[in-house]
Amino acid sequence: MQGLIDRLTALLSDGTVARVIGWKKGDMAYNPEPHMFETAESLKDFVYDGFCGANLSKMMIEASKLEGKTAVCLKPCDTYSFNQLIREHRVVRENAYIIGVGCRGKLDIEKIKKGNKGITSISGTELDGSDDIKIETIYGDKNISYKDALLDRCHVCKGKDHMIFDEVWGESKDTADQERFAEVEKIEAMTPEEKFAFFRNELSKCIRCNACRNVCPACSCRKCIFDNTKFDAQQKANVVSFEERMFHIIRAFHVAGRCTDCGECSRVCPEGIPLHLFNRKFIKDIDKFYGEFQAGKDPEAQSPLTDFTFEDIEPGERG
Amino acid sequence: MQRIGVFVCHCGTNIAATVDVKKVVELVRFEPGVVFADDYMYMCSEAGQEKIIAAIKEHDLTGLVICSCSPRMHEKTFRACAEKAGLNPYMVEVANIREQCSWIHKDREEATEKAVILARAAIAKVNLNTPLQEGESPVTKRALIIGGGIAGIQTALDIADAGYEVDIVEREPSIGGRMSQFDKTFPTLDCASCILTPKMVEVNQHPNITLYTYSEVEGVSGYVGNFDVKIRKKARSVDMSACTGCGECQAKCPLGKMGKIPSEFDRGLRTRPAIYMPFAQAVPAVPVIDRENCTYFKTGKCGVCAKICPSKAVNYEQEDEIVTVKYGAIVVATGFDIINLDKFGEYAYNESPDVITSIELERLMNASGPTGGHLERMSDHKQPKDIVFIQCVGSRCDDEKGKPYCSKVCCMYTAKHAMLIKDHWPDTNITVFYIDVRTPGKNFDEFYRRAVEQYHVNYVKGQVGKVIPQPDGSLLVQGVDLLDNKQIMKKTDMVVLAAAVEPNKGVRKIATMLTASIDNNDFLTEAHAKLRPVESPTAGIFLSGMAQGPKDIPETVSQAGAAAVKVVGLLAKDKLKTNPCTAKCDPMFCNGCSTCANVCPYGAITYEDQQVRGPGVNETRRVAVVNNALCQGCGACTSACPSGAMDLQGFSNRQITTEVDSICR
Amino acid sequence: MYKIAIKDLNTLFSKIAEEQELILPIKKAGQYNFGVYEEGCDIDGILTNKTVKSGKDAFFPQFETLYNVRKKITPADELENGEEAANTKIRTKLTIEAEALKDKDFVIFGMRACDVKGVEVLDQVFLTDPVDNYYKARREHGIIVALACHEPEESCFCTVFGIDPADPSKSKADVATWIVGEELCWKPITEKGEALTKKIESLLASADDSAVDAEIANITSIMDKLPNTKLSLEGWGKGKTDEKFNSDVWQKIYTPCLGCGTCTFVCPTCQCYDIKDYTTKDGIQRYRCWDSCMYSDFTLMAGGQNRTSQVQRFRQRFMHKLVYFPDRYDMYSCVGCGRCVDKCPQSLNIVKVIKAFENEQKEAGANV
Amino acid sequence: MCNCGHDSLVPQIGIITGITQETPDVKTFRVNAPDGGKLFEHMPGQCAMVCVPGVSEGMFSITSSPTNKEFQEFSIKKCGILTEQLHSLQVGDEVTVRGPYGNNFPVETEFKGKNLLFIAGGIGLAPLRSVINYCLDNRENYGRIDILYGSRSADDLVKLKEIQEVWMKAPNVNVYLTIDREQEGWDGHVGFVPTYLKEIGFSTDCIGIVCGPPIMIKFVLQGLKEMGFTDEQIYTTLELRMKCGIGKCGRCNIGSKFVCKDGPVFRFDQIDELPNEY
Repeated sequence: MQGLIDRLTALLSDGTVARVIGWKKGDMAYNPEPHMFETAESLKDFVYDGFCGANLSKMMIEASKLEGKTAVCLKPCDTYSFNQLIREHRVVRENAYIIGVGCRGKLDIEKIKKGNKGITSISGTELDGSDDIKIETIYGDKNISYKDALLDRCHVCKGKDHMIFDEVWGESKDTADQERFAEVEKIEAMTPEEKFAFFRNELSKCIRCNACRNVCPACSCRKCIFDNTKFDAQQKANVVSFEERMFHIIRAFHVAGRCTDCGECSRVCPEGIPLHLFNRKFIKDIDKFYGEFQAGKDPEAQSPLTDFTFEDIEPGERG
Repeated sequence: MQRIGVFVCHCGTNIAATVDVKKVVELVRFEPGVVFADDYMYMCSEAGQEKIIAAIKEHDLTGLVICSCSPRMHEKTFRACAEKAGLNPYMVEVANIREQCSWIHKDREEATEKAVILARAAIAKVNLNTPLQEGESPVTKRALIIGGGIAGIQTALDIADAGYEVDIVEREPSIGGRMSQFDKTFPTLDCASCILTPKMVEVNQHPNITLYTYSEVEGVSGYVGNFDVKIRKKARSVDMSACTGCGECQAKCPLGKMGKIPSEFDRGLRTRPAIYMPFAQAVPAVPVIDRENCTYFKTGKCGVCAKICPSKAVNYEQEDEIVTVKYGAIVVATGFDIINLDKFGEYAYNESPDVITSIELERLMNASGPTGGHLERMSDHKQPKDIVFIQCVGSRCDDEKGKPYCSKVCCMYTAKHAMLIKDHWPDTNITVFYIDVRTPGKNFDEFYRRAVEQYHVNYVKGQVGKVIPQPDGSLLVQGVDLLDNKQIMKKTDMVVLAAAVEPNKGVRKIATMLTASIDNNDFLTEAHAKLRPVESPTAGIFLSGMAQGPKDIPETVSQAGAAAVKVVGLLAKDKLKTNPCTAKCDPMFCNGCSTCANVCPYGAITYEDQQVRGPGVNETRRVAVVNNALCQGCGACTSACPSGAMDLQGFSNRQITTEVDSICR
Repeated sequence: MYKIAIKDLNTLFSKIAEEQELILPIKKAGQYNFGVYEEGCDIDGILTNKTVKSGKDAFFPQFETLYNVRKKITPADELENGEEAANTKIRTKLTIEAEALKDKDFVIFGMRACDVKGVEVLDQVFLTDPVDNYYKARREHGIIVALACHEPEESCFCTVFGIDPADPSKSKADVATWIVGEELCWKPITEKGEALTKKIESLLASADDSAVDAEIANITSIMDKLPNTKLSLEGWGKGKTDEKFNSDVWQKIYTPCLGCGTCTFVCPTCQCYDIKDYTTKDGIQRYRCWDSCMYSDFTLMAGGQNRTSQVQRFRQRFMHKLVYFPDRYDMYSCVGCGRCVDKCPQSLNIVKVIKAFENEQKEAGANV
Repeated sequence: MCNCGHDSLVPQIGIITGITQETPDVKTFRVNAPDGGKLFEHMPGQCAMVCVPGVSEGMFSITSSPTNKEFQEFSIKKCGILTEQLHSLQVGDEVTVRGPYGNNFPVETEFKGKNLLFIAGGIGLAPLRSVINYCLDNRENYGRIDILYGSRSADDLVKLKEIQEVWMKAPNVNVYLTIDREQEGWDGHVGFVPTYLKEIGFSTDCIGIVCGPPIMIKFVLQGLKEMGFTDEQIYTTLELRMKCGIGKCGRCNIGSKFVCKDGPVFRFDQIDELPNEY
């Protein structure tokens, strides 16, 4: 990590970049926060470890409007989001200096906390850390394997390659050890009643905090239609239970074909709703109906849902 | 809130027999905004319209809802009526209580309830309507015809005769198209070139017509009244102004004698030199050098044509030239070809030279054709004594290898071929295998009956399963006679296949450039199959000839005329009214993400950096801008826009959700 | 003091639920949240796990109807004599049907001392003039059975606000309970608590008051070891508006804030609400729902004012908790429950805010 | 504080008994209880929540004076979804009203016996009209009254008829009207309110009461201070987004003060103490 800090310090000092978007040390063992560092001196608080799960690409929407270049630390999966934002003209590539940071999967603190209350320190979570992490709590210490504490999304890792970068720091690892669409298939296999019950159970927990939307790099609208008084979609609570489901379904439609499957929605949901399932179902269907497509892989590629082509079948025709 | 008048039409008994019109009036009277409601026997009639106008004035109405037939029928009528009374025409909504209600319901109560619901939705929408103003755009008084076959020629002549300038772009070295390949035409049996050549000459000499032969349309931008078209004039390697068309070069071209280059015009039944005119009557009568095959272009050696050309017209240095021309209207007359028969191996087309297509037969019977008009087998140059015609090869075909449609012309030209052959060689035995014989057309059935009754052509209802070339040079035809319900095994000398027609391969590219829609078979789609058959849904694009669907020559010529009239009607206008129901971007909410531009089929959306001011916002940012003249109001952008910044005027998101809400209420 | 074996809790709960609504933490789709007890609901682990949302919903639900407006459209010719029909032919008459107030008792089990303190904060807002009757009715009918913390977590810092998580009998609860070994100790505090206890007495055994002393001592010592319980509130509170409002620390720390409402919705004291209309088939339903000062449209007016930037909204929330509320009601409106610490998607929270100001002060001190 | 029955959040039905088109975008609505009479009693400067059910609810200042015993009036400018709906209503239509909310101008305390200077711009006259009419109806309690009122154009002057026929004719009242730009048929003063204020040059022996667009308030305040007015001598009324009207929903606070409950009327020295967030 010191190597990364040194490199960032050099970039700031020689004027290559005017600021750095990275993670700042938290006040606990596991809560670093996304941060914009503006001085070399402030980088002393920079941290990069297993808890730096946040996808920083969305912060570049605002940062790329600022004077000068911004260095941004992106993990392999974050670079897909960045590419998608380029495609949608939401970030200016030239104003970004992308440090592709290595990744060996990110940790799910909720998994660690299960049975480990009163955590005082966690060690071994750095990129070059051990296969086991050591958890110290006021109720006792424990070792668990890094792999067992991974975020669910890391088990379907899209790969260790950065899709876009100016330089790469650190080794990455493809942590995929599960079938990407296995969860979706499990739901597809349910009867309609079971599906309905499953989603009702999950979505009834929704508190409409909008964290999923606000963290989502595809939800980059200046003004979300759900916040816009111009439309009657604006709701902060669910008058009827129909709406709590509609919010997430409409959101899934809005990001369809643009969602890179970064998994931030599920990571931030305070109620642990597996929101990524909606998006992943869409991805699976798009793959099936339009051919394999990974949003954010190539910003120049045609997108199956939002690019008109003359090969598109006219309505009412066979095919 | 609007002051809305609701007018419910009986449409005689069309509506009133199923919908309780009086009850609809009573129920909608209490909808928000409604201040007046009435019914009448025929709302679209003079008297009905007077009623509307009177009510607008008396009740100070600001919006109208007409519950009547489909808006396709009378929306224009009622809008004009509102305008007469001083109301903006876009403050009128039509609730379709006929096609979508009275005609499809039997139960009076149900139909009445639905009529009320439809009226409510329209009322809810009118409450949110705002007056819209039509814009204006100028018209370039010049038309472009893509394709120089009989369809293009006729359209061009009609437009040019009306006094407007017309350009024809033809891909081949000469105009004339398919018709120039034909021998005789049905049902009159007059000679195709005798009636076509004068038209070709007329085109060439018409002061209002410019020909771009051996040229292709490369790009189209703009919109109705104002198209910019890029035309690539491919290098002929022959100076058009110097060439006298003497033909020396063709005669002396060494490749001509080697017989290696099949003639496209003669469907490969003979060969041509590398410098050539496709046929004798070609217009313009200027040869081109086929650079792919020309020895000079391949090796830098030869140069015979340049040396012998008396007028020094051959120019190897010539380059493709691109011109950009402005047009007000574009006619697509790209014509047809016959399908590739590779998938129909059972007919042995690729195996035996004596299995030919009808178009090849046309060339074989043509006096200027490869055999000088003498019908002979290509294998042994013997005159066939027995000929089998197979109909519907690839037409009316359910599976993937053929086409689902009827090619329309085959029944007639086969009868023509049979009679022509019998005329020349009466003892030829002719059998025609057919599914149905289709002869709807003036004098068509009489023509067909002549073949059967006078010429004793043997028509067999049934399909041919296989054609097997025999060692003795004959062909064995295995078929079935459905009427007699028996297998047929028949030896014959020649098999003629009535291969299905299909749109010219180039039409897909052209349609893409023009944003004109095509159907699954690549035929161009009409704006309305019945009421607007020669117009494309894209404004300013017109359809002529086979590009729109199978048709024979008289039909092609009449459609060409119809397209010409539509073009003239457009060019006669100095300004065009633009549809105000176009998309509009609210820069406050626009993300600048380009999604709308990516889904727009008309290229109507561009992006520009704009100063955006609003509550809490004052910055320059990338926002979508809609070109109102290009926008067709299809709404693709409004549904693709994630933030709801794009709205279709007259059909805004709010208006539509309000309609839905009021229906679901 | 009474006690009941923890394994018999289900019996206790169904006994309580027989007579009145019982609200308690329920495990649903992997998360713990307060909900209405029904036969067969999952109460596994509810005694030791923190709920995602506090129990404030029981008194101030996320969504509640205030009243319904019915519209009656009357044709002009049917209007009563003397009623003016104006220039329209019809008139809309409105009637208002207020939503009935809560009129039945209910029990809420399992609130912690911090949650109960949260209710006390809500009381300040809703029970001062003009009284919010919807809230008041629920408050009067609600019987709070508080549960002493058994395994405080590292995010907890209620003691900073003078709350004793080990002894809920010091809170405004009606009944205090403790987990002692395999038993739950039960101590009624108020009259309401006594009455409830009476109803279930048959299931309880009596216990000595001293039974819980060891547990209280244990929890107190655990609290001492937790990282955030040493937090200092110096410089916050009444009258600190100028000093804190104008600090440049806000600008330095707010950037990660997503402007989502997670912290406000899991908070036991956040009480901002919105009032909205919902058009139904037969009228208009006017409801109130939780709102969040973090949302960009919270204060937005047609002219664009005010609190237009996220830093202003971020500042508002913490100023409200730590300065404005003390100014107005003489108490902090943070209870140190740690939910925002656990749940903020960006790991930003009130503890970090307080620490950031503390550091700033230290650095400023060092520079002088 | 409020005389609603069930709860302060439940409104009463108000019936519109009169509508006056004041300017192209301002209408004054007269509201009565369904069975006649006033909905409630109020003091000058207080507001009420007026709602078109199904659309939304908004806080509007009560324009009529409490001395009017027959009805309440609201002068409302068309500027958003709610106000547009209000403008489309007709006499006989019903709305819902709750209130009165907030504090009032201290007409019975600080203002009593003093000279008063009212300075208003555009629709800013709406809250001041209530005070002016209250003072005129209790003329003996107040000293000299100066009214300086300006608008974009002559057509945008609200309540012009009342100004000309009542206020201008009242004893010891001076009315100064101005419009921003020259206009045909206008022979009065032309120029912005703050400029006109300096031109007239009022003496400081009075209380200033200011209401109008924020930019006007800013420059009027500057002008008054240059003339020697102190913060304690100047009052205004603030407006922020409000939902509940009773200091609970959490929107309209400036620091620890709620505009709906502790305001909307503030003396400038009180505003100075608040954080700059309005």
